[in-house]
Order: sequence, then C-alpha cells, then structure tokens
Amino acid sequence: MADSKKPADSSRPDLEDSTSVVERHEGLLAQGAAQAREKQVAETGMEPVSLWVFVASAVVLLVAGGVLGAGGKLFSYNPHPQDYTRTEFASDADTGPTIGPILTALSKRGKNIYAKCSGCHGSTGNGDGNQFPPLAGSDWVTGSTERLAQIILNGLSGPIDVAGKTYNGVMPAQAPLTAAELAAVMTFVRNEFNDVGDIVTVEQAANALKIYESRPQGQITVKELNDKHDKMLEGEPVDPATMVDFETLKPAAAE
Amino acid sequence: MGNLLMVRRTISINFILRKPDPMTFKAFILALALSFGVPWLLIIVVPYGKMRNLEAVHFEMDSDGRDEVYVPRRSGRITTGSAVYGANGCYVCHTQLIRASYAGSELGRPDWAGFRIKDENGVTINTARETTPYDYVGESFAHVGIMRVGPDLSNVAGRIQGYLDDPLTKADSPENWLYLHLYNSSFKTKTFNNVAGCPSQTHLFEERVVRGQGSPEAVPGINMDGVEVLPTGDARALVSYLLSLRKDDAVPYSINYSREKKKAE
Amino acid sequence: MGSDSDSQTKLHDDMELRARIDRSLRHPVMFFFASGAAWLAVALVLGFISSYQSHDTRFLSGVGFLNYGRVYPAHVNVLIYGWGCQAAFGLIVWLMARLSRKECTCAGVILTAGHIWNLGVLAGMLGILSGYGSGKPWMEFPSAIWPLFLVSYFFITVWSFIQFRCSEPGKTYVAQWYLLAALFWFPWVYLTAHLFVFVFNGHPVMAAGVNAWFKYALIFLFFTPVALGTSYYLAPKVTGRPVYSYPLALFGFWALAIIGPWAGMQKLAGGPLPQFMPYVGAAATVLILIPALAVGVNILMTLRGHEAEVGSSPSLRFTVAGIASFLVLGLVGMGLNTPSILKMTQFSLTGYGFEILAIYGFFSMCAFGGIYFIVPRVTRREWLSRRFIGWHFWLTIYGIATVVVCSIMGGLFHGAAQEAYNSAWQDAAKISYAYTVGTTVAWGLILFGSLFFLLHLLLMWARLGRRSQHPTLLQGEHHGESPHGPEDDLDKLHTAEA
Amino acid sequence: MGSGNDNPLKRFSSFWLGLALFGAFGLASLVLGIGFTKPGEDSFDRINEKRRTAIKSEIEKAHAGALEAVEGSFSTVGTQFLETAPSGVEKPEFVLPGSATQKNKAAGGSGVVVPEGFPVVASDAPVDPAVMEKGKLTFAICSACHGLEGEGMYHINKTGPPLAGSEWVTGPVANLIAIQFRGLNGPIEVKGETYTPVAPMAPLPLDNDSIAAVLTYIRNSFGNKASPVTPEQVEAMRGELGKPMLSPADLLPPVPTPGTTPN
Repeated sequence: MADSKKPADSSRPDLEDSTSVVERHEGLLAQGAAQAREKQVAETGMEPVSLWVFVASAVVLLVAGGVLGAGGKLFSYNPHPQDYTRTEFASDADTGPTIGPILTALSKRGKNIYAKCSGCHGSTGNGDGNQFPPLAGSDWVTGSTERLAQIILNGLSGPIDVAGKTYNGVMPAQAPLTAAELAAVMTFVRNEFNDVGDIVTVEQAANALKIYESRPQGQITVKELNDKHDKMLEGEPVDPATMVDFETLKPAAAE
Repeated sequence: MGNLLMVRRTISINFILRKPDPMTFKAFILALALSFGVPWLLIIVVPYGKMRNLEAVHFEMDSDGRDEVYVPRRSGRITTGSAVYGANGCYVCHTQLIRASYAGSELGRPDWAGFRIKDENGVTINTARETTPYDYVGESFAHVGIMRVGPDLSNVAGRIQGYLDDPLTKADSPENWLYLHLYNSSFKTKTFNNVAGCPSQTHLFEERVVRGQGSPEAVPGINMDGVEVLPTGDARALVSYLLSLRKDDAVPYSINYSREKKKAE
Repeated sequence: MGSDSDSQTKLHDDMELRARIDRSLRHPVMFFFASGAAWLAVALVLGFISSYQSHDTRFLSGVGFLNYGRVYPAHVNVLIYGWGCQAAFGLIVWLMARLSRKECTCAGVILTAGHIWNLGVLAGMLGILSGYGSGKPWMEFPSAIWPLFLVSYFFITVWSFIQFRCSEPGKTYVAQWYLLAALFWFPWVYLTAHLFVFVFNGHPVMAAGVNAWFKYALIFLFFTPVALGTSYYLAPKVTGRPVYSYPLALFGFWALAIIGPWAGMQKLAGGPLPQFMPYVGAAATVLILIPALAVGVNILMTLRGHEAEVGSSPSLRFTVAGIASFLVLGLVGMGLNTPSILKMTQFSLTGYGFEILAIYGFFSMCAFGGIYFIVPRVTRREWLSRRFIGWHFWLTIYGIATVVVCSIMGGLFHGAAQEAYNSAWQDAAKISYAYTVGTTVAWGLILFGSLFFLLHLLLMWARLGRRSQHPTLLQGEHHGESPHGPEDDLDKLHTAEA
Repeated sequence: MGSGNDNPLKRFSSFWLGLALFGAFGLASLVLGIGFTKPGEDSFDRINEKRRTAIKSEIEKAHAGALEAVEGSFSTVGTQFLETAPSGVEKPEFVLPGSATQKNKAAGGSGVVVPEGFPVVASDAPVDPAVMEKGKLTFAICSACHGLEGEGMYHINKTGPPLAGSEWVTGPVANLIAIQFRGLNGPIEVKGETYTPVAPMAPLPLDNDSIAAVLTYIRNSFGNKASPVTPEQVEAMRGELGKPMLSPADLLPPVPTPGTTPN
C-alpha cells in the first residue's frame, strides 16, 4: 500500500495516482478511501510449474504409497483383518533369562511383591518423610533379618526411629506370605534400596514364618522387636551369585 | 502522464487476457462432484452398508468344540451409559480400542486387552485380543476416543477386579471402586496417593446430610462429617456401562489371530 | 486524451461499484467478524480452562458444568462453529461479492441467518456444558442443532452462489475456485457426516469412522479452501502483482480436491473396520503436502520482491504466517502419518496439535489477514492502532508455535512411552505433564493477543476507527507525528469540498 | 452493471440450483440410507436381535406364571380387609387385642385354666438333648432379663426374677405355658424375695415346639430338675391365648416339691 507522501512511482500503477488527478472524484474518495487506494486484481500469471514442485510431489507420493502399503488389500471391505497373525508381545513376565544369579531371581520377584508396599514407602523406598518411614538407608532394613521379617509379617505399631527421625504410624500386617515371597521381598528391599549384598533364603524365610506363627496375633512393637528378634534368621546362607532357575529357585547349571 | 499510461496498459492487458475460460462452471461442478463423490462412495457409503450387514461369526464344532453364533457376553445399561459417557466427555481422555498388533502395542500390556491366565496344565495362555466389530454391540457410536490421557477402557471391568485385591484400596466391589473413582479419584486408596487423577465428577453424585442410619445406597468409603454421597441415575448408568466393558470371553476360531492358534494348526 | 479520460471514468465507476458492494455488505460482514471474534474469545477462555485442567485435575472439577470432559468439547466446538465458520462466512460473502462484482441484495436475510447460527452456537455450547453433549468429537452440539445450522448456512451462502452465477462471463479468478468449492464442500461434508452418524442406524464403529472423516474433511474441504481463497485474493491484491502461476494454482487446487476427501480415518487404524480405510486416510494426509507445496510456492512467489509490504501490511503479514503454517501442516501431516509413527500419534496429544495448527495456525491466520483487509473497507475507517495489530500478531504467533510444538513433541514422547508396553502406563501419562503446562501458558498468550483483536474489532464496529485516507501500517516513516499520516484528513477533504 | 447475465430469472434459477447442488450428497445419502435402515436377514444385528427377542419372551413367560400367583394373593388380602372385623385376620395363634375373641375369653375369668385331659408327663421322663439345644437357642430372648445362667437381676433393684431354683419354674407346667401365651405383670415373689420387673413379661406366642423346648430347657438347667414339657401340653393350653395379661395372683400356686403332676 502506498503512502501519498511518497513521490509518485511510475513503475507502480495504482489508483491513488489516478484519483489525485481527477478532482471531481474527491467526494467519492471521502466515501471510499480504502477502495480507492486498492490496486486492481491483476490477471493470473502463466509461469509454468517448476520441475521442483513435481519432484517434491513425487517424493510425497512415494511416502504415501508406502503408507498405503500398510493397509493391506485396497477396497476389500472385510472388517476382519486378512492374512494377519498377531505379533505376540513378550512381557517382562515371560522374557529374560530363565537362569541367573539367585540375587537377581529373588529381586525380580520381590519387585512385583513390593508394588503393594510402594503405596506407603514409595516406589523409590524413600517413604513420605512424615508418616511412612523410608526403607532406603534404614537400619531396620539393613540390620538383623529376623527383626525385619517380623515387622513385615506382623505389622508394626507405636513410634519407631528411622534414620534419625521418629515415625508414629501404623503398618498393617502383610501376612499371609509364602516363604518364597517373603524371601523375595526382603532380598529386594535390602538390595534395591540398600547395599547389603546378601540374600534371604527361602529356608530362612520359612523359619521366620515359624516364629511368626508361634507369636500371638497382633502388631508388634519396637520394644518386642529389640528384645526378642534382634538377630539374623537361622538357616544356611547362600552365595548371592549362585545360579538358579528363575521359576523354581533351585540351583541350575549356567548355560 | 506516465502513470496514466501504465494504468491504461494494465486494463488493456486485462482485456486481452480475458479469453474464454477452459474451466466452465458445468465442468467445474462435475469435476468437484466426481472428486468428492468417489471417496464418498468408497470410504463412506459402501463400507457403511457392508458394516450394517455385518456377518455373524460362528463357533464351529471342529475348531471350538461347540456350534453356535458368537454374541459377546455383554450386559448392563449400555445405551444410557454410553450417552452419559459421551455427555461427560470421558472419551476426551479415555480410549476404547485395542489395535491389531500391526498398528499398536496395547496387546502387550498385561491388563488392557485381556489377561494371561494359567490353564489346567499350568501353561500360561494369553487371552488378550484385538477389538472386534462385535465388541460395541448395543451402542450406537463407538467411543474410540481422542487421546490417552487416561488408560484404555476396553477391559476396564476385568481390570477393576484386580484393583480390589490391592490392600490399599477402599472399595469392596467393582461398582464402589468406580463410584470412588468418579467422585474423587484420590479417594480410591487409603493413602489418597493418586498423582494424576481423573477430574472429580461430583455432579454425578448427590451429597446429602445423613439422617438416621444413612442410606444403604450411599457410596461407602467416603468419610465426610455427616454427609453421605449417593450416586445419581447418571452415575449408575455410567458405572453399569463401564462394567460391561470387558474382554474375557473366548472368540470363535475364525477371528482369533493369536500365534498359539496358528501353531496348533 | 479521450481514451485516457474514458479509462479514468471506467476506473472511477469501478471504484464506485466496489464502494457500493462494501457498503451493501457492511452489516453482515461486520456481524460475522465481530461475533466470530467474540466466540473466539469464549473458545480461548474455555481452551485455557481445559488446558489448565489437563495438568491440574482439581481445578474447577467440583463445578459440574466446568468439568474437563465438558469444557474441552465446548472449547473445540465453539472454536470451529463459533469462530471458524463465522469468520469463513464473512470472508466468503465479502470476497464472492467483490470477485463477482455484484452488490449484495439480501443483507437482511444473511444477517437473520447469521443470528440463527449464533443462537445455535450459544445453545450448543450451553448444551455441552450442561451435559447434553452428543459425545461425538466435533459434533458434540446436541443433535437438534445441526439441521438448524444447515438451514442457516444455506441462507447465508446461497446469495454468494447466485452472485457468482450472475456475474459477467469471463475468466474465473483463482480465489473463486476455492470459495466456490468451499461453498459446496461444506454442506456435502456436514450433511453426509450428520446423516450417517445421527440419522442412519449403522454400525457403531462405522459411525466413529465417519466422525473421524468429518474432522479432516471439515479442515481440508472447508477451512483450507476458504483460507487459500482469501490468500489468493490478498497476495495479488495488496502487492498489485499477478498470481505467480496459473498452472500451479490449477495443480494445487485439483490436488486438494482429489486428495482432501480421503483423509481422516487414520484415527481408527488397527480398529475393527476394513483394514485399508485408515491407511487410505493416512496416505491422503501425507499427500496434503502436495497442494500445500503448490499453494505455498505460488503465493510466496507472488509476494517475492514485496518483502517491505509483507512487513508493513497487516493483511499480508498474517497471510504469510498462515501460508507458512499450511506448509508446516503438510510437513507435519507427512511426518505423523507414516505407519511407524502413526502408532504413537494415534492416541496422543499430537492429534490436538495437528488440529490446532490447522484451525488456528493456518485458517485463523489467513482469516485475520482477510479481516484486517476487509474491515477498513466496510466501515470506512482505518484500524486505530498498529500496536494492537502488532501485539495480536506476535502473541498469536508465539502462542500457536508453542501450542503446536508442545502438543506435537509432547505427543510424540507420550506416544512412544505408551508403545513401551513393558513399563507402567502411568509413566507415559507423566511424560506429557510438562508439555501440557507449556500448552496452558501458550493458550494464555493467544487469549491475550485475541483480546486485543476483539477490542480493536469492536471499536471498529462502533465506527470509532480513524478517519483517514491512509492505511494503518505496521511499519512506516516516523516523522515525530503519527506514522499513519495526518489524522482526520478525510474530514478536511469534506470541509474543503463544502 | 445490469447486464444480460443478471436478471431475476437467472437469480431465481440459481437459488434452486444452489439448493439442489448443496443438498446433492445429502439427498443421495438419504436415498441410500433407506437401504441401510434394515440389516440383512443373516447379519449379526438381526441374529442378535432375534436372540434378544427370544430371551425376552422367555423371561416374560416366566414372569407371567409368577404374576398370577401374586395377583391371587393380592385378592385374598383385599378380601380379608374388606371383611372389616379385626377377627377376620385372626388366626388361632394370634388374637388381636380388643377383638371379640379376646373379650369372650376375658369373660371366662382371669385365672389360669387347665383344660381337661391336659397331658401328664412323668417327672423322671428322659430329656431329649436336641430339645435342650433348641431351647437354649430360644432362651437367648429370655436371657435379657433372666440372665444367661437364669440368675435374674437381683442386683439391679431386684427387677428380673431368677429362674435358677425358682419354685415357679419347677412348679406347674400350666403356669409356665400360660405365661408364654399371656405374659405376666406385677411384682412376683420368688425364693422369698419380691421382684418388680421394669416391664411386664411380654407374651411370646411361639410355635408349640419352641415353647416346649425353652420350657424344658429352663426346667432342666441352672440346677433345676423337673419334667420336660411336650408340645402336646403346649397345644392343650392354646385356649389361654388372647386372654388378658396374667398377674401372679392368677397363677396356680407353685407346688413346693418339684416334678409332681400339676392340679
């Protein structure tokens, strides 16, 4: 759009120049200044279509052809897919090695069981810093295994000091657990959030269950734990690197 | 003067170029109707008619051990519930489509499309399956959805049963789980630990001061001082509809695409 | 000199005719633009609320009618039918009258039909918010409203068709192809989709398929041709140059006409309908890059050498932004619809980003260009403030770029995480969090920008614009006084004449 | 500009042409849509529809049978109410207060009447343990006042009279059955202490077996030893039902030696 203050530019035909010559149309100009300033819509140019546009279109067509190829037979209106066999998706549950160190085997199982615990203690084992104590860096987890096992099985009530802070919540009992499950979840919390480096064997866990059954029902307190249970569980320790079958947890030869 | 000449030239060029247009109105409309009509026929009308006359699939004696028409097991207030689902925009965040494995990987998720179960020999069978055209039976519009802000709901009724085993849940039945989820999604668990939740649909519930013993209809697990929460008819229809969304029935051999089946052949 | 004065007379007659056409249309056109802009503000407020809710689910969630599940559909529908369609009607009505060189004789009917359309949008929005939405994306208005829209549409646009039919026979201008095609495509698409979804008792999956097709058909067969028609008018009009290439325009137009109607069903890829249909839709969306390239090259080549005008003229600046968005739309459409990526984008935030890019980045920017050109002509006042226009432009550009980048990038990550079927689905939901926050901020920017636009437009509607012979340009000489030239020079002209 | 191309006729025809072209695909859809309204005979929708119809008619048939029974019972109740007199709904085991039956009975005097031919049970007749079990269960109702061990409520202002060692319990069977049918009011002297119940003992017209069982239970528990009570004895005393509430004066005097035949 031109500005009338500019000197007339002969290369740019526009209405403003012509109207300025015709005095009798000034009134009209007042009515339609914008219309008067408009340029004519010129005729369409006849440049040929550039080769590059065709090349680019051909590339796009190629891509589109590839997309179309994924659609199977064109215009076959069967709503059930033809020649289709489902790709079976391998999930964590049925993949991975079937033989490996017992530490890995137990931790992997323990991770699934820990999903229950993560609601309070958090998926990273840090608790919530207020009501639910952390598991990471807690002496109760890294210390004697019998004590830990009894907390898990019986639940806990009353104040407890964890990592320099007193927590006063109530933990519900997690029993019934099988010995293998207890061993797995204890191994998991001791090694995932802490670096204890040993495993809790199924045999040890079975002994913990015996102690649990001989004790009256009800949540355990810190006092009772420290008085009676501050020791390691009985049972033959097993080297965490022992190769076992993931399914049975029985020793197996490495492949 | 020069300017005037230029103006004249522009106009005369206009007149010279004003040759008859090869694209007449009739040709233009015809071409337009044709370019629109072909896809209109091929991807709207014809498939619409075909799908309207969707053939039933049958269980065959040879392959399935019984001989009957496959009709998905589905019961509940589907029509009303589906309308409530739409009117409250559930489809904005939730989808209802398990894509075939060439188009997506929902089938790989353990609980979205069906479960892995153990048969009597202890062999794990994956019952997960794609959405079939029969899954939306009873609805007038398939709420396929826009985006997955929330999880897919194709198998939500099957999945909720598993949520009830969660020791932290407050719900004692699938209905109550859904009522709690709809009323305030963080009320489902005892820890109120629900980061990205569904917006509260409190307008689907009636809050009422408790008189006497309280209503047996009230949603359990919501503790508010002297106020009980009752699901309205909309909430009941919606929950009934959601509980009809499940993928746990066996489909006939002819629309079962699992590799296990192919192996058996 | 005789022939010169003849041609001058011709020019002045011509100018007089154009002034008469503009005058005959001033009420309907301004009505569509102003009510469209008002609905735009409503849509943006709703968009801001829904976007905020998508990362803070507690926001307003206790208020039934402002629940996310209702605000989001209301936002999208008001944006399309309240702003998009009304802006398109204003543009079609004015451009067709100008291009056919016919005065409008039915302004009253258009205005009445426009009021009915607005009532429909209002009733539809309230219907959605109060829980009577139909639950079908982009068709959420209660089902009583669509026949009303069709009738109202007919009485708004049929006059433009008549004007075209009654115009002087001769060469049809490129913009006219697009506008005429849009006139036909809208009822074809709208009526077909609503009949197949609401009236016929079909298979539910096919109803969903028609609904998915409707979205893309509305974008490619209505908003796109209107925006391109406007651009094909403005670019040569403001620069005074011919459109670069007629064959290229022809190629671009028919490419759109042939490709457009196939797109849309890729939303149901892998679903239980004939397997080829979603992939035909995906392929068509990829192919949209071809008309985008043709149009982009043609219009940008037309503007070549007029960079100063692109910088200074509000209309051209918005048009260039719109055409650039169209090219981006084509590229994004190609990127997002190849089968391996479609898996991820089918149900992620990208779909929203693509729609917003089409409706807001492309169509609305071209429509703003048209509005900045048309309004001074029909009101006979110049835009009041170059600053308002500048703020509107930049806030919208930054906002839309952020929305689109956040939605498309966030959606790709979101989709990739969803495809990782071995990790918990909640992880995928968390990934999109940061991007939804970005989207909210961007909607705030866009809302702020459009408030300037709405205010500016309402002032113009109230005939409070500048009385001047000189257009409001975004760049101009500064002489210490107004950059637009002397104020009120038209009134002085009047006085002198008297 | 009024040229040959722009005339009213052209405008008019263009209007209708526009309408026709705008609606072209809608009209085509409508025409084709008529074909869609009914799915084919062997399509899934029709099969499903037929199946649903069959299930529905089965349910309706089942309902229809049940409905008849319900309707019949409605008419019986209605008829009974229409017969207005409260005695209309009286059954042998229920006598409505204020009804003619009750008035007739009241006219016969307030004392416990032992009917002729009241069955006699030997004091050393064996006690069936199953009856004792049943009686113990029913006694749960009684234990509210009489205590779980029949100790009564001596400490609470001597309200609940004890059953353990009570001469009334081991006394005439007719007294005990009558109390079950008529209730008992007023202070009563048991083991030399006067007990004043806070509320009268309400009549508890259970079926014969239950009454017999609970009475057998109290007569043979808490250190008591007396003859069991048979359902026949209870049946024989049915005439007491509907008479006004007993006072201790209406009862037959307890016989100090347990186990003897009443009367």
